[in-house]
Amino acid sequence: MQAAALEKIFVKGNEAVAMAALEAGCRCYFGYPITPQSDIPEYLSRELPRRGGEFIQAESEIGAINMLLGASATGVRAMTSSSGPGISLKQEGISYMAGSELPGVIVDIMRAGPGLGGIDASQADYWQATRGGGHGGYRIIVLAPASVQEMYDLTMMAFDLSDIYRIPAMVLADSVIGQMKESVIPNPRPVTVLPPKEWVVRGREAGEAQNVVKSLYLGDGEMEKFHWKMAARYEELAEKECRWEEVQTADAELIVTAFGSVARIAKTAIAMAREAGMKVGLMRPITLFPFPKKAYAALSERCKLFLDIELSTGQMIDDVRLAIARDAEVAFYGRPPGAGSLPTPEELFEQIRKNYPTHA
Amino acid sequence: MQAAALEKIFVKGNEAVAMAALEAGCRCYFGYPITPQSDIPEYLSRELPRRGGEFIQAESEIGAINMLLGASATGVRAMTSSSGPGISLKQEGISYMAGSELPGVIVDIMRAGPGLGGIDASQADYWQATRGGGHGGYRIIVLAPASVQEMYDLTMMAFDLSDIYRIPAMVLADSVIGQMKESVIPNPRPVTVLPPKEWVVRGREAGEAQNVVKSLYLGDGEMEKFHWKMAARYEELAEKECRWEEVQTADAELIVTAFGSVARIAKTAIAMAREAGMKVGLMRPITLFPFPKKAYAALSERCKLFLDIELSTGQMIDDVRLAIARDAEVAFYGRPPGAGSLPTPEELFEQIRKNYPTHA
Amino acid sequence: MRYDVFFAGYGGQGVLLAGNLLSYAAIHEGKNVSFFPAYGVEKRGGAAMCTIVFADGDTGSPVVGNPSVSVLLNQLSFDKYAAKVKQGGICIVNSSLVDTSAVALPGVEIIMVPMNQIALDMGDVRMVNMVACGAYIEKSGALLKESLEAALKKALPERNHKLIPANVQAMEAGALAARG
Amino acid sequence: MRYDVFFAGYGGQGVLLAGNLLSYAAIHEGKNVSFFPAYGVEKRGGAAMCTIVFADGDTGSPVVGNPSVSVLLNQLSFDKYAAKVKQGGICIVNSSLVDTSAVALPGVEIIMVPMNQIALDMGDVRMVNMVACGAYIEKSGALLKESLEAALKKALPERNHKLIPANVQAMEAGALAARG
Amino acid sequence: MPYIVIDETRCKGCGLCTTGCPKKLVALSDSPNSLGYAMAVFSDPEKCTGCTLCAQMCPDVAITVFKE
Amino acid sequence: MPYIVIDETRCKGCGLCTTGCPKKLVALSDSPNSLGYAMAVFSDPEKCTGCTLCAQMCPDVAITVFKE
Amino acid sequence: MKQIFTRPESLKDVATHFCPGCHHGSVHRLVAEILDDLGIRSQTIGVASVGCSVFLYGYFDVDVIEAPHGRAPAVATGAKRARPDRIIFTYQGDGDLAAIGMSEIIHAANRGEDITVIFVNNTTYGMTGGQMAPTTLPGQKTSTSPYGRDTAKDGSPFKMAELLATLDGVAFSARVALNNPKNVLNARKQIKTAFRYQVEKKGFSFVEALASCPTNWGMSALDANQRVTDEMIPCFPLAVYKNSANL
Amino acid sequence: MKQIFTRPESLKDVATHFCPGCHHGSVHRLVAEILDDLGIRSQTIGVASVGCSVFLYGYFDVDVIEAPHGRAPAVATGAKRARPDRIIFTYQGDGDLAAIGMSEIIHAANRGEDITVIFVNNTTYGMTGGQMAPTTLPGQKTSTSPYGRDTAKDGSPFKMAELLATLDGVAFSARVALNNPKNVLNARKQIKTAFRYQVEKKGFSFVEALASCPTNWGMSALDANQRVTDEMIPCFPLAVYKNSANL
Ligand SMILES: Cc1ncc(C[n+]2csc(CCOP(=O)(O)OP(=O)(O)O)c2C)c(N)n1
Ligand SMILES: Cc1ncc(C[n+]2csc(CCOP(=O)(O)OP(=O)(O)O)c2C)c(N)n1
Ligand code: SF4
Ligand code: SF4
Ligand code: SF4
Ligand code: SF4
Repeated sequence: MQAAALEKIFVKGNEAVAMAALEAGCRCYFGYPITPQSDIPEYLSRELPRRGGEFIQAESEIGAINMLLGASATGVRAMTSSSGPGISLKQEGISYMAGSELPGVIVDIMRAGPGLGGIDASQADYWQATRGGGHGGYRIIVLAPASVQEMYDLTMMAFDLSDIYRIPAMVLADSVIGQMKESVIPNPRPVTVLPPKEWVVRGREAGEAQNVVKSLYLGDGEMEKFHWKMAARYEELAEKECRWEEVQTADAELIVTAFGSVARIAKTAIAMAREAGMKVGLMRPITLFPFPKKAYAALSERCKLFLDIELSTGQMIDDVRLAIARDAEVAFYGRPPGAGSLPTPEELFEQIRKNYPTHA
Repeated sequence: MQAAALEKIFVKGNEAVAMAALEAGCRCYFGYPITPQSDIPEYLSRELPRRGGEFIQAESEIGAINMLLGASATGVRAMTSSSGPGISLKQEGISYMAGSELPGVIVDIMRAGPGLGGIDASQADYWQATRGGGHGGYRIIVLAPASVQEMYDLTMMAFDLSDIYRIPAMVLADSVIGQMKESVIPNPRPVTVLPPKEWVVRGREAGEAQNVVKSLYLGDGEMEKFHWKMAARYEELAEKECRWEEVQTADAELIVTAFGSVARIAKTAIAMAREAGMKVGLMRPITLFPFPKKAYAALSERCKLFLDIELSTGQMIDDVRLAIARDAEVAFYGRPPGAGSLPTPEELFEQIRKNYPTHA
Repeated sequence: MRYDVFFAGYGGQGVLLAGNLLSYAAIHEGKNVSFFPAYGVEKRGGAAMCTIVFADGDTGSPVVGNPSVSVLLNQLSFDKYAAKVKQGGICIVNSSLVDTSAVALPGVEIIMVPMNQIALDMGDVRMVNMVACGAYIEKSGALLKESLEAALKKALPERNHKLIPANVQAMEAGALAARG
Repeated sequence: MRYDVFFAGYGGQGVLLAGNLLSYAAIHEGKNVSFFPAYGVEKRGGAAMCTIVFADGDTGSPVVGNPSVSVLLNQLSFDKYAAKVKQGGICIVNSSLVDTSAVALPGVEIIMVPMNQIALDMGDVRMVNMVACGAYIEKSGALLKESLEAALKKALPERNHKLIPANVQAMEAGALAARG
Repeated sequence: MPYIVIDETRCKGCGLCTTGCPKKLVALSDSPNSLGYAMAVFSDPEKCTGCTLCAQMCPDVAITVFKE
Repeated sequence: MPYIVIDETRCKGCGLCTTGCPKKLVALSDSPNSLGYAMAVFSDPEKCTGCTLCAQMCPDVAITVFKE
Repeated sequence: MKQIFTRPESLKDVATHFCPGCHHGSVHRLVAEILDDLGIRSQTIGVASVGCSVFLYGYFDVDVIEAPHGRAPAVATGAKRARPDRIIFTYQGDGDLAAIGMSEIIHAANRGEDITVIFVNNTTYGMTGGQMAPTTLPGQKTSTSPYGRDTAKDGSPFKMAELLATLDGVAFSARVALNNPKNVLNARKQIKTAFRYQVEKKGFSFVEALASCPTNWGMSALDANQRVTDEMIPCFPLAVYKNSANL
Repeated sequence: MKQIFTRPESLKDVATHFCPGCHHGSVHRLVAEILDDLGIRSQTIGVASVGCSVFLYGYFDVDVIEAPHGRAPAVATGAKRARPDRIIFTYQGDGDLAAIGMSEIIHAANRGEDITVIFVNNTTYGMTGGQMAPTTLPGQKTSTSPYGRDTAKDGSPFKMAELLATLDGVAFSARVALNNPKNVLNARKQIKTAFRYQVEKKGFSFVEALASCPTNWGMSALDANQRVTDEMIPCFPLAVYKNSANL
């Protein structure tokens, strides 16, 4: 691997996203300031113009998502990023992009909500991201990094998956992952075979077919066909693109499941539990949509007890419940954080201890 | 009952919503035109000014939801209505209202999406409505009428529930229910004991406590406390306010489950099935949030096979799966409609026949 | 009893008013009614349809896949919807505008009523929908003529009440034509 | 080995720079590092904190509930975070600003370093964070002084490299003071 | 001699062309075309100057103007 | 004689008051207050006219002006 | 015999869904003619908005992006920045541009995006059935102003051509009408100038076209056309409000 | 001895979180004084926006609604229509009012809502760390315009007081500054006039206050104050742009 030869860099999660976007060939960025993601536009406002790209601080998140729609329709790689309230404002645009089968990358560095909330870590946008906060029934690809390296790698992957499946892709992280710094290998853009973008608007010479990017389906049965086509595409995604990380699940009697920063915290808690002689493992979904259902199902054949931990009062838990075998159980520990308060490994260890099965 | 004395009126579903709002004491309406719900603002633009109320055609759906927020903060009953794209644009405002514990009624007459989609019947906003399309993790009350009478009655109930629980309430219907006309008994506003609105902004005399309507939680542990408080309130809702309709479930060997217009179509299909000797029943959730989990659980103790039918590729089905006993099964028939195409009773009967258990 | 009827035509033919009228008539007879309108993609000038279901009890589905009676006012509607009429059902056709020769509808009674002609003869082609209503009540026996008369008062704005006698005449002419 | 250290102080004390410095030093030694900053409600002038975890393998949790070493630069931080130090851990305190007398920390080694004083003596109170870093490496033995010197080159912008010798001296003074 | 041709299948009978012609050569007919619209008709062709003003007014580009 | 009182606990040492006083009676001190800010101090009280211009400039309403 | 007036090439040879006498058709034709005139059809990307003109792709023989309601200027901005060598125009109604899309049009104009905006002002929401628009005339009855637009509560009609002309980023702004041949010919001229601004990369250009909506005004096409003369033009004066490069 | 200058009653006796020298404090004080002067504190409802002034409720002794970013004019509209007897003011930053909230301010102004808008223009996004705002000066470096605002791509700064004054619905519009005592006293006067418009139910009133943001300008408070004089006022002239009732 040539990656090994690359010098590691020490950067913030948000910066890694911006760097990866550049490496992935992102030509246009459109965004609006909001904490805790403003490092992304700030970085790109410096770097994109230098590389012949376009950076626009849009008038609003609505402006930004629709600029993304317009740029993406011409076939360039483009991206936007925001947090809570801004992501809500983008929902109409995301729905239009989904309805128009447009690729495009949306980064959500979650903050605590609802409403103005606070800038602390939170995972409360899980439903919004995985179920479509917008109208009309669609799904987008959702990737959940748990390290700065993954912020980098998954952002690049988001561009690829989005282009391949013609579905908007979201990188969903919380402010811990966005604000923390780690050493990162700035991997080169992966060699991916991308389908030609034959659908882009481009202006065209006489005789070339008209391309139209739209989400209006008025023909007889057209709308229904669109929905089943997309349902099949989601199936294909589920088949091919599920990603997850398992840690010490082989002999586990309790499997902690968590995504993003919580999974990181849980890892240390699990290490503590192992030291204390408990057989505990970790199941961390990396793709939240497609959700790695089969992997959960397989795990639940062996291990019958899961402990789902989220920085919310519980959202992913429904997906876990729907994925696991019917005789498996899910315990829950929810921790919607507030100002300066985050769960600690010690705290999660306590939860593991409490839930660990005692065999009579 | 005095209701019996009232003369029936023959009105559109959308008009019934507007009339019920007036009867419920709605003082302010804020909206933006969108098919297939424009009858609501049109009706209220005539009637509200006559009754000393305020009608504003806002500059946008974002304007409208925020006017609702402002009006509701002063304590008056107020409402907005929209469809698909407009409801998406309201998500930030809804999240703020939820975060500020503001009541308020939002009507979504669903259209087919995503994107611009079409104005045909659809139930694809189920997830958006029940999971919070906005950021930050909150729930709103969601009522799903299946007749014009229910458009009337549930709209009134939405105002009451919203005031009692300080949670925004949504009336979620599709264009069949919105556009169809039926005879309706214009029931008088129910006598409900409402909690005093001690939290409203009102201007105040010296010495009176300051009231602040906000969703900013920056105190130590404040945000977490807010979330658990709301989680408890959602529990209370689930305990007290679940509503549903069961038809011929007592002896059913197959229970069709559907909401809104589909449930109506299914009723006729079930009648056909019964005529054909099949023991088929209907479970129709009226409150989509709180979802009547216990009722499903109870049914599934007796009947092990459900057939979920939705005007989408499947959203409520997850809630059904999560609610029923582990040994019960859910079959699915999804029908995301398009231009002029709706499932018919004959079509649903065919699905019932196909799924009806054949006892070996 | 549960009755259902499907009306279809193009924009200007008064399909929705006809549906409303039947609805009011059914209400007049103490029935529960559901009236479900639908438009083609283009609201203006495009197709207009409605389904009316009325019953003593629950009306059930507002959507009907195979109507017991369909009243089809133009060729497009006939081509698209005639075949949906239920076995044993009735298809009332505006023979002024519709050529039925290309289609066979076994098990369905086809009633040809030259609605435009009749309406024109009565003095106003816009009364096509009234002729159609008359034909419907005649063939279905689902509603009384008196109920329709009462319904006209409800469905028409006050200022048009002077037209009621003409409309009633058009209905009667429709009924007569349907009787064959 | 997996090391963790928690730094806290108020806005102007260079807490985040100290954390960055330790991170670069650890990277210099080939470790994996996670550096997690946090701010109080008010970004400006409010509290500043950071947690640094470094390890040969996986760094695991970037959040640490009970740090092995905490470096607390002002009273508020001490009052809020001293009690969190792990049993058997070390609490390095800026004794120029912190009065520890009200608190007992059984099982924790408290190291008092008059950081402001030392920094002032070195000529610039802003070097408090360097003094703190020196104290940390001295007591933890987690990183080499040379690594910190190398880190300074990375963490400081080019134009400030001339300050490196002074910073190194401040670190050494901090180390000396911590040695006691 | 200049003349105009009105496309039957496009004319919606709005009559705007009739306001455009300085010579009043275009008028609405009484009988509807296949779309049900009372169509515009061209009369007195010999007076047509080919000024195209009728066509300028037609929102449906139903008029073609011919001239030497 | 008019005079001003500067609230130690509110002064953030921005110095805007020093630009307001026509007599230059307000200046920033060298030593920080409890908030760590170099606080404004009032000198030469006998020259104060009670014009309130220093107070008008203070964004933190830290100055109270007294006058007969 | 030569055809001296015929359908422009950039306009597909199909019937439109517009109501009889609707000026949308006229504006479509003029824009298409200009694309032909300037020989830019093959470079052009249209951005459709939500309103009666939503089927732009069905009529213009150019590639088209369909923007969400009101967002066409943002969509066009994204497209133009991504493909600065293309000619990008938006086509928007008054509800679209002056109500829900106010922010997007003002900001795109202020940034001086190199795009051309065709704004069709018919004082109502056509597609949704005749509700009050930001440009509805004082006193005008619509389905949501049943007692007539009350300027005390609903405000006065927006004069977008004037308003945008005040922004530095705007290079060209004009208001035209389609109610008589003279105005049509002038409209053609202004639309051409607007596109020339873009061709010459001279900045944001804007044309507001006063248009009739016979259907929602509840009038015959001829009466509606007359209303443009009698009521609209007096309120919305026809003029070139800015022509910064004197093209 | 009498206190001839002291904290207004409508301003709570607490320290603010504003940075040293930030003019938000000055504007807060002036608004509070006017509420005292006019004796309307007990009738007043404030509408806070998202920005450094988000803690309005912590400082003003009035009831407060916190609006989403940019939406304060819509929130105020809802509140005013529901309680027309109350005095409603919004307090908004330039990012809030002129970027994300452009549509809401223009439409509320055009409707002539009987509210008072206090607009604090500090040419940057204070709370989020100094990004470019719609009012950032040409050439000004910010965290998202690292090479300086480029009017060719980013547009020119919006002059909101002038822009809004062009709308019929606006009764009063003025721009003030807080950079010297004279301007402070004038600011007080204009803010008072603005509230009097509302008290007398005379329509929408707007005051734009030029303000410093020493922190995000990377300047000392004194230098920042000076920048208001040297750079801001020349670009944003202080004036009363509209005073329709001559109050
Ligand atoms: C977000 C959103 N809100 C509302 C609508 C519904 N809608 C469709 S077209 C339209 C207005 C059309 O009016 P206008 O822009 O004036 O164009 P016209 O039809 O008159 O040409 C509206 C409100 C929508 N599609 N999306
Ligand atoms: C929808 C949304 N987008 C972005 C933000 C983040 N945000 C908070 S304050 C602010 C801008 C503040 O700037 P300004 O309005 O100029 O006020 P100032 O802080 O300078 O007083 C932004 C963008 C938000 N809270 N909500
Ligand atoms: S071309 Fe001129 S003269 Fe001829 S019909 Fe048309 S308008 Fe009249
Ligand atoms: S203007 Fe065109 S559509 Fe209208 S009547 Fe004349 S030819 Fe027909
Ligand atoms: S509704 Fe109005 S704008 Fe729309 S096509 Fe018809 S006339 Fe034209
Ligand atoms: S960041 Fe700027 S606007 Fe905000 S409080 Fe500090 S100086 Fe004032």
